[in-house]
Amino acid sequence: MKINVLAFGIAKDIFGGAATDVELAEKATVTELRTSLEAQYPRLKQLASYMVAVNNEYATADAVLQQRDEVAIIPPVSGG
Amino acid sequence: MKINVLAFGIAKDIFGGAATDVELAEKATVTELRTSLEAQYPRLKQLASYMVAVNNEYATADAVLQQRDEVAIIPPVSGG
Amino acid sequence: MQPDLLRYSCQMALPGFDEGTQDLLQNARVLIVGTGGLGCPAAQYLAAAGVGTLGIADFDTVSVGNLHRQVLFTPEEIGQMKALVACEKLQRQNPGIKLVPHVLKVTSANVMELLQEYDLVLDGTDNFDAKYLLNDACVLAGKPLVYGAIYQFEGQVAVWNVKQQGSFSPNYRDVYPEVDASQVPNCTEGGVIPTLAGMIGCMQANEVIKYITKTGDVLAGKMLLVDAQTMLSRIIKIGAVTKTSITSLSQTEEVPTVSPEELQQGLEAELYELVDVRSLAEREAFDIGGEHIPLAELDEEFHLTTEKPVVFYCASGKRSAEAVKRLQKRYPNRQMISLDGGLKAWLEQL
Amino acid sequence: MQPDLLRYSCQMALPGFDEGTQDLLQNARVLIVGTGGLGCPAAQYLAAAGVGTLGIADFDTVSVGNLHRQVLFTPEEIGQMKALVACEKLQRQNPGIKLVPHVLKVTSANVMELLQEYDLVLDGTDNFDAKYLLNDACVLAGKPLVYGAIYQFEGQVAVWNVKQQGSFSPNYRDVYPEVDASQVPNCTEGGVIPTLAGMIGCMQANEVIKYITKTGDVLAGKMLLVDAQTMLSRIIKIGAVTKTSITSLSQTEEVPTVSPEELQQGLEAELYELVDVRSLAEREAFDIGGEHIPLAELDEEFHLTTEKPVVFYCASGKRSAEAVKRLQKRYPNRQMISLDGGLKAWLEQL
Repeated sequence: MKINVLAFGIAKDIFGGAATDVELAEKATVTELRTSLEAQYPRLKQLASYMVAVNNEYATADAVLQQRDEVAIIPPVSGG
Repeated sequence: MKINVLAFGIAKDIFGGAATDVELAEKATVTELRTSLEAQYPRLKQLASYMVAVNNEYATADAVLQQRDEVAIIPPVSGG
Repeated sequence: MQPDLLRYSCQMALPGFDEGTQDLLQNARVLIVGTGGLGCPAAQYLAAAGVGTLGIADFDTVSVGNLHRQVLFTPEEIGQMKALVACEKLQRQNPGIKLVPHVLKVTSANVMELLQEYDLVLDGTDNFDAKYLLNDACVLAGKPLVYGAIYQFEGQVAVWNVKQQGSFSPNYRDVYPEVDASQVPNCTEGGVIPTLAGMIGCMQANEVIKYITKTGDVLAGKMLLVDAQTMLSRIIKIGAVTKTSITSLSQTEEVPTVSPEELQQGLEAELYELVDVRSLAEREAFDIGGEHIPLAELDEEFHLTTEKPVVFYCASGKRSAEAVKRLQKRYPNRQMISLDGGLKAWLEQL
Repeated sequence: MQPDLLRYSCQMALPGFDEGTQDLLQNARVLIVGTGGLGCPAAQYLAAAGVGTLGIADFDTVSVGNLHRQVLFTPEEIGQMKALVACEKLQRQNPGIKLVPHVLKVTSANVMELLQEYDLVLDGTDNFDAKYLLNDACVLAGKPLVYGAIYQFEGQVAVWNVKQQGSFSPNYRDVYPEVDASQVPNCTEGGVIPTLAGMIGCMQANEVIKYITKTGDVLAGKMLLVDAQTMLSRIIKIGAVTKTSITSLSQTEEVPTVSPEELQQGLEAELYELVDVRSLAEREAFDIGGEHIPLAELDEEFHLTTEKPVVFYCASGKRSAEAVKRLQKRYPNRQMISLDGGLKAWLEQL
């Protein structure tokens, strides 16, 4: 299945846009999404941590994704 | 059909809460919604004008309501 | 880098921003009407960001009840003209911009001339008469109006009358053709959380910067609603093009007023009849005498039984002004007067 | 009404607010760490609303690059201690509250003692080390932390570590267990729109007021995201209870620094080696000499070929501090130094 992933903060720079598509197997988990994204965008892994939100909820590593989920990558932000 | 109507601003005071239910005929228009609400809550009519938003969009007088629409009453606000 | 650009380096580093963007801000002329809860933060951020010409229109003086949300002012400045205090502080904050105080009440008689000097207006007013006046004047002048309004925990933001492909985006009258002001409490009566004023004022300044720098999506044809209790917000789509036709300004109605001091002296000399138009709950908490007729019951309950001028009072002077307007129509040859600033001013000044 | 309550009458008129609510605010002790883009507006509104004790912790001085978004400061105050300037102005804004300046860098050595005097902390810091330190310290002290962070046009707000039914709501490490600070640009590098700082700072103050007065829904177990370009926002649910276990503070790493003036003199006397760790684009725009190795390539490309101390520089001093931390581990017996404040400070001070 193809998942559309929304980018926030520095993830916009990393993806080169406000969203990106990821091709995943059916019933893929958030961990598999992270692995796939990090393979495509190595800078994402270098952040050390970033939040994955699914339908506006923090998604744990083993959460299973559905085709129609709204997935957002929300990296940390430090400015003040 | 029963429509759940969300209240903003002074409409919360007028409805006595953050939402109210209105019983309308199938395919009722926004004008019919206004008439019904104003019969139930005369103070609403005294405002002279208030916005009805359906699914986060300004609804004109002749717009037809559906059972599952999200309807909001947004009165004017003057503070600064 | 030049010292004046060093000040702006953290905003010039933004994607879509550069020295040219800063020039757009420096060349912009923005009029802020009202330096209350919305105007104070909006003015601070527009001055900070380097808007080259900032006009500040306000005829009012600083009062103690302003200080919980109007962060430009201190207790030392109570009684001073807000527009002058604001301009002096903003000038110190950014000596590289031009501040223009307008110590006047914006009315149908002066608004068109005032707007000539500016590219865009920010609505920091706190009453419907002023909001409609600014709206209609901006439509007539073809200039955008960055609107904001607050009540208790809820705020609204929009940018009215933006020229897009030869037509204009909706304005305030597309959403609210007219309002009975007496039916909607203001901040004095219903209260307002100060931080909401800060948020909405900053959002208005943000729309101004987006409009001037041609970055981001301006809230044209849309209205943002913000709830400070839940921090939920929503954007209501209004439409692409205005459906209103505004061809002239409504004349600003003059309401005769009396100051608390004049009223006190007048009552001692038995010169006035007095009517309290507040609610029963307000009446029971505190009053300065007179007959009690809530504004909503005025049309039925008020009967003129005296030759003396009648002074109406409420908490802020807003409902009493509305009472005067209504009774002037009913009794065109008799003197109807509003207590200026209401009981708030009475308690502060006496 | 007493004159001190008259100041707050427009917020005491709010539903759910009264004199008792105002007492809660008057008795509250809030520590604001960092008086930058977030701390300035937050402090203004908490002072205005009558928070009785406001601590202001900042070790930094006002610089010209602050002024586009840090609205408490004017060019006349460049070089003065932010905490002192802020306290003086806030005291004038509200003489009825107690202002406590803390002119110090908050570190693992002093944070626990500092927190003892306060009920709640507002995070106005601008770097990850400080954000993790405040988070961990608040968890250890069992006190809530009102978090805010901004970058370019986007902001985040949350309230961490709120005690609810015997357990604590999530904290920063629930969302971001750790961060490689060198991979996330700060406001100096990526820019920030000043009005966003105002909005987020006001939202933080708003959460503080809601928490203290027990009104509204505090953003506990949630994180608010705000986009100033579109004004779309969303609230992400994090969960009800923290899943982290924080038992001690990470030691604050000391990074040796050199001021621009010392560096200039040292370079003339050939005392230092110099390394620029910025990007190629930044290097091409302007440099002060030295070898060029972008931070991301430091681990592979940096080879020590000198006996002299090595000074690293970047735009703000942030990436160069990160470079020093990394190379101190690789060369524990050699002197690695960061240019304090980066090229920004160099250009401002020389």
